[in-house]
Amino acid sequence: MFMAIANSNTLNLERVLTTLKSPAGITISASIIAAVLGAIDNGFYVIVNAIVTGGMWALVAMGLALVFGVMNVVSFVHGEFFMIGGLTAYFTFTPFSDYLMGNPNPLFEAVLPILAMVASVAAGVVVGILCELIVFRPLRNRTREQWVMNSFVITLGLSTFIVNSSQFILGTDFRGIVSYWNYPTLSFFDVYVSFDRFFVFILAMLILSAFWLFMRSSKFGRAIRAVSQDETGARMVGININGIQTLTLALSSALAALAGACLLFMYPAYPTVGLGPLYNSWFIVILAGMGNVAGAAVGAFIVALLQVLTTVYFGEGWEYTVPAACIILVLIIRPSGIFGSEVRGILNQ
Amino acid sequence: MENQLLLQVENLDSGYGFLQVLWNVSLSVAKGEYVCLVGPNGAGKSTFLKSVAGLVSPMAGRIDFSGNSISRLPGDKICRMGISYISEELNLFAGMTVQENLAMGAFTINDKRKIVENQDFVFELFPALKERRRQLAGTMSGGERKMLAIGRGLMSTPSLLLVDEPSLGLAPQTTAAVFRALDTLKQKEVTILLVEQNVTKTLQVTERGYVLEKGKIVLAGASTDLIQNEHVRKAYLGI
Amino acid sequence: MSKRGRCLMLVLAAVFMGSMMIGHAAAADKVFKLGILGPFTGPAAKSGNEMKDAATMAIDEIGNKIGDYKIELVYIDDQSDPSKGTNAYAEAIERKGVQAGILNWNTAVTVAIQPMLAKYKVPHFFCLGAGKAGIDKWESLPPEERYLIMKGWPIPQKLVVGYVELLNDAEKKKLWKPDKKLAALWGEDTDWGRSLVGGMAKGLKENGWEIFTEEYFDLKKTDFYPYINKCKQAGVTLLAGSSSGVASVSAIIKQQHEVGFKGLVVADGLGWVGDWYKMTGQASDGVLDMQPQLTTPAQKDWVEKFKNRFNYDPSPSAAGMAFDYANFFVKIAKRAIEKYGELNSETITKIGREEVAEGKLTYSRADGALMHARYGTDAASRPDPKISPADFFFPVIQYQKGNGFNVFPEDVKQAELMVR
Amino acid sequence: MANVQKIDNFNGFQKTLDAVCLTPLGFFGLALLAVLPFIPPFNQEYLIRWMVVGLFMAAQAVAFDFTGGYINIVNFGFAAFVGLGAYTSGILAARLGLSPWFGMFVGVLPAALVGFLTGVLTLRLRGIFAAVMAWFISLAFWGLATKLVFLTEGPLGLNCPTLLQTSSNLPYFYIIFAMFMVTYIVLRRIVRSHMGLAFKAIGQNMEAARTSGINPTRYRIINFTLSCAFAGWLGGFYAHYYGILMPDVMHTAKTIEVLVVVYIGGRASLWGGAFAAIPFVFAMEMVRSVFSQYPGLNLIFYGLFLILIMIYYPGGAAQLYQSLIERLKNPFFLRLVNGVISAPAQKKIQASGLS
Repeated sequence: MFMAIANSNTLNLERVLTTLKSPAGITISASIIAAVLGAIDNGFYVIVNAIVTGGMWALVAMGLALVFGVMNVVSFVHGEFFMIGGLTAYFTFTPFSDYLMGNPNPLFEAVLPILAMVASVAAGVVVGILCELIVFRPLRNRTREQWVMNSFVITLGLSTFIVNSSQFILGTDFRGIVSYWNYPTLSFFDVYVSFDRFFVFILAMLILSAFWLFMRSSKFGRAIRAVSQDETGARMVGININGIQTLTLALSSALAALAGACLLFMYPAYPTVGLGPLYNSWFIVILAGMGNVAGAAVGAFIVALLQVLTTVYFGEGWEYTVPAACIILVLIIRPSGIFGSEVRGILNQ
Repeated sequence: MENQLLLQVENLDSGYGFLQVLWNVSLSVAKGEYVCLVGPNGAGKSTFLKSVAGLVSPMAGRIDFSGNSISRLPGDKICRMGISYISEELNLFAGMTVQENLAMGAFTINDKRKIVENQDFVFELFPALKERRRQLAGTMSGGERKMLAIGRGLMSTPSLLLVDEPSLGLAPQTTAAVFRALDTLKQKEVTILLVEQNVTKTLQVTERGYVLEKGKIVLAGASTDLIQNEHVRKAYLGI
Repeated sequence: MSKRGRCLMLVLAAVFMGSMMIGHAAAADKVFKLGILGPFTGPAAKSGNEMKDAATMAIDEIGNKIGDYKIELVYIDDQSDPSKGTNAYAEAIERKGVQAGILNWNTAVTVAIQPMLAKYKVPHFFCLGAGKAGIDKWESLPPEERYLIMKGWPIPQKLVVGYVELLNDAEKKKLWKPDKKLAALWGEDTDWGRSLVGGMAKGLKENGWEIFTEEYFDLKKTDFYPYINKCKQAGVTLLAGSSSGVASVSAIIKQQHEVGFKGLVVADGLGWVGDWYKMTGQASDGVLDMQPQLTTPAQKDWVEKFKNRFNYDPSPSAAGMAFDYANFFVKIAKRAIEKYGELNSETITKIGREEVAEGKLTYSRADGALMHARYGTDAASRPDPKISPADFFFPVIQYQKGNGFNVFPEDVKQAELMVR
Repeated sequence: MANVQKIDNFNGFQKTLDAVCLTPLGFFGLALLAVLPFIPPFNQEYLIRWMVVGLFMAAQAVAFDFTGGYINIVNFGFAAFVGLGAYTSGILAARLGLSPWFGMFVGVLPAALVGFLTGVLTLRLRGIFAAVMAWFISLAFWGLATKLVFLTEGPLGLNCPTLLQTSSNLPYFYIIFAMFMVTYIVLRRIVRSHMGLAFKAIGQNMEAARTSGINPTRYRIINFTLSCAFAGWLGGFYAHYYGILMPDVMHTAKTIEVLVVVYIGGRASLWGGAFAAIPFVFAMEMVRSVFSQYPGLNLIFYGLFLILIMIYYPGGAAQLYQSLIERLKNPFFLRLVNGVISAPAQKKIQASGLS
């Protein structure tokens, strides 16, 4: 649907109306109305929290949607990339941060968190490439039969392996930080957002836009989309499938690792930290439509809003049950998700 | 055939897993030729093209292209060597626009000017595509999709075009348009290997032909001869 | 399958069968095997490993010997799962010859192992799984089948009265006059969180507090912005709760600070983990907790030793108490040798029932107890430890700059309660 | 199966085997298992306990594979159905004093009902949607079990009365052995019947099945409901064996445990998962026990093992077995592994072309 809007130069009324009447339009409008009503009832924080949290989840969920769409892997190891990102950021940030305690340097203080994030992106890329080369490629070369389930079980194995290796090597410590920046909390309309959260939100938006541009206009971004839409066709036009798969996994794990690094102030890195982000992103991906990357970005905000409203009206601890029930309802009406699934061919498996 | 051989297939055995489809198939295409491979449904024509295009790995035999063996190469490498395969299923990128599909066809080309040139050529060949350049490939009609597939295949400046069943499922007028386009390509000295079930039409337009039955080549020769052949007339032309 | 494959299979099968047989002969004489039960993997692994390390350190310090018995520790990983825990424990008893066990974390495991203990007649001490279900199970067993001699942690309801008394006291002394007595309660959704916060709610209600909301969340949850905002909007003046997950408890402390919550914050369980200040920073200033502090020279010594060996800050509750309890067990074992001349399940059970459960044998500061004045139980409180300022006791503390100061009760007070 | 011997006149033994759907080899294996608790070294309590766990896993694997292997729908919420049965039975026993023996059967009802509703809602669609939906339903039920404390005690743990007043594992071994056999025989007989042929057809190619006059949705719903019903029944055993229920019994991790066993055993065989379960549980426990000084190492091995087996032997034990018996030439062995099949059954198989 977003493609359709993006592709139409003339945005006429009729088209707007059709868009509004489509399931996606209805869901988005309903979400906006729900957000506004919630905000009127409870305060502006409902909207702010939904947007800020949604931006963070979008990073994780997009990677998951990408892996599903391009590689047809139902990944349960995505949360571990999140953890690896958090760990890398922690080990990059803390020593320098401790050093800065003794030797204050405002410029370095401002830049250091960004360095930590860059480091974790690098770590994510490396881990993604390793996973592809050591695990997924041998399986792909061996057999493509029952690929979805085989690769799914492999990701379960990978996840167990990474979680427990990390615990074995680094222990069970919670490796967290107080905050990246010691800047004052921002406030507007009686809503307070720490600088960290604000920065992470802006960063998430930037990455989302960059990613969007990359996927739409760059040669390799297009190639990734091509592989997800028709793998044989992609091979026919000379795209190296193995290369694209590697690129995809590297990108997706880098996104997850970046999210892990960005959220270190909220999600300290410890072996099993990845489960929450993993479940959340699966919620998003399924709600938005399996493998629909752009949909996942929008879905992230919807799920975040659902969870905020759940906390407000049902209380803590219902954040799986109530959204799960809502998603069940959506899926009953529209099984392929709100924005539809772009992935073809493998869904029968 | 004093012409230089572009594609030479010798004693090819091919198939899927345990299921062998082709037995000892030999075929050659010279530069600039317009050759067809005809035969009934299930004879293995598509499997043959897929084997050449590197989408199915051959069990035995040789496939040489411009003097290099390509029988063990993956599909993308073969495409880079200059073979364009237009499959029966078309394998278009349904979520991309016509223009994006064409751009993907030129994935192997880095020269921007060359891409524009090729695209202009395709639009010239199929003016309908130009009008619909912003439309999503998945929303187009069968004929347009077929044209797009051929157009996409041409974008990589191939020296050999493998076309699988261009007339399948098309209205007669559209079929005619597709064949006209192939004819134009022939004029421009593009080498074409065409696979078809529509034997009459095919033999009328091509120069040389092979007849494939049950995975084996049963006849070969100039198209004009084949069309006169007793077996061909009985089995395919219903005469 | 290739020949090599077949050989491999045969070898594997042989190894498998062999290893089943070997277990039998493992128990040599004059060796005593002590099981350390806890969740060493999975979501509660942090606490489990602290207990494991502390107990290991305690037994190492006595040279792995009690009398002329060599002590071997057997770690039993329950993975926070009652069925897996019971399987692992049963195997440890039968195959590895574990003769007694100490510690544990989850109440469900506390419940599930009790019938199994009775079956093997193996005594177990000091379960830290605090929930009431553990006691219910204990009471449902006939006395001769109660092989859980003493728990390590009383049911949380018994402890939380401290907070309520502090609030009453503060009001009386005009230290704090809340605009309205409206409390929001939170807790991890486990036996621990539910019993403790449930007890808190009861105590607060009895003292004129209105409960705005009482909510329980997943142990891993770290996003509390909506919850805190909601409470703030409603004019809540007391934000109280408990979680043993340092990620969630530090998140709640940081986020209430960020959101600008005004009032008193109780975060019971922050002290469960040693290095919490690294994660909360100054947001923890003014937060109330009920955890023993590591402040005396002896305690600081111990922290130093622990850090040197395991490279992390031990928590007073998980590591500290596990250390004390391991030493308490050593005392029990010594007593068993002294009285019966032998160290085995039977003598330890006897000592446990005759002396520990009756309150005759305790472990106190004089013996080297680090965290509490005296560990012990008696007929009135068993299997829970006895609570009183002279025994097992938690003062209410308030954190300032990463240190806790006792603010209640009066006789141990180090600082006056401060309210933002 | 390839080398089926056709015999019209059965002796009693063969008739029995045919009725319980076992090959002679399978029969001897099970007979051995039945007396195993008396054979050293397996007569130790902890090993019997492991066998109970293994058999419970085996029975679950059979019920899981009945759906996953035959109609190609991975029930990703399987544990929730087990948990539904367990909680129903546990609550009835703990709150109303209903006998656990009876409660176990009552537990079938909610599991089957929820399974049926899930099926009605999703099974007209492609498999992956049913899997996803089942997952969400399991999450919802897991949340409910956690939150409805007045009913389930939530994470405080529901104390359920045990089936027997004994602390010996041996009676439980035979109870779960019997439950496993019932699960296996019932589901195996269904798989062998006309309905089973329909399942296989649907699993292999839904469109083809539809064109040949099978109503896929109906058969899939029947299949799914049956599998869930058995899951609920087995849940009752869990509740009254361990005596305590926590919401985590419904957790996705529990589904994954079963799924892994089924995949290691080999899909679409029913016996593969069951065969793999006990050795798997034993191996896991052994590794854990041997490396108990290094907690977590066992799980590292587990992860590695899973990756390797999926890359290099995705067909699992059943694939291994098939490749082994294909080489058998000796008629005695052939008979041992293939057994005999009744003439009507033989005819059916030939007619369906699905041999």
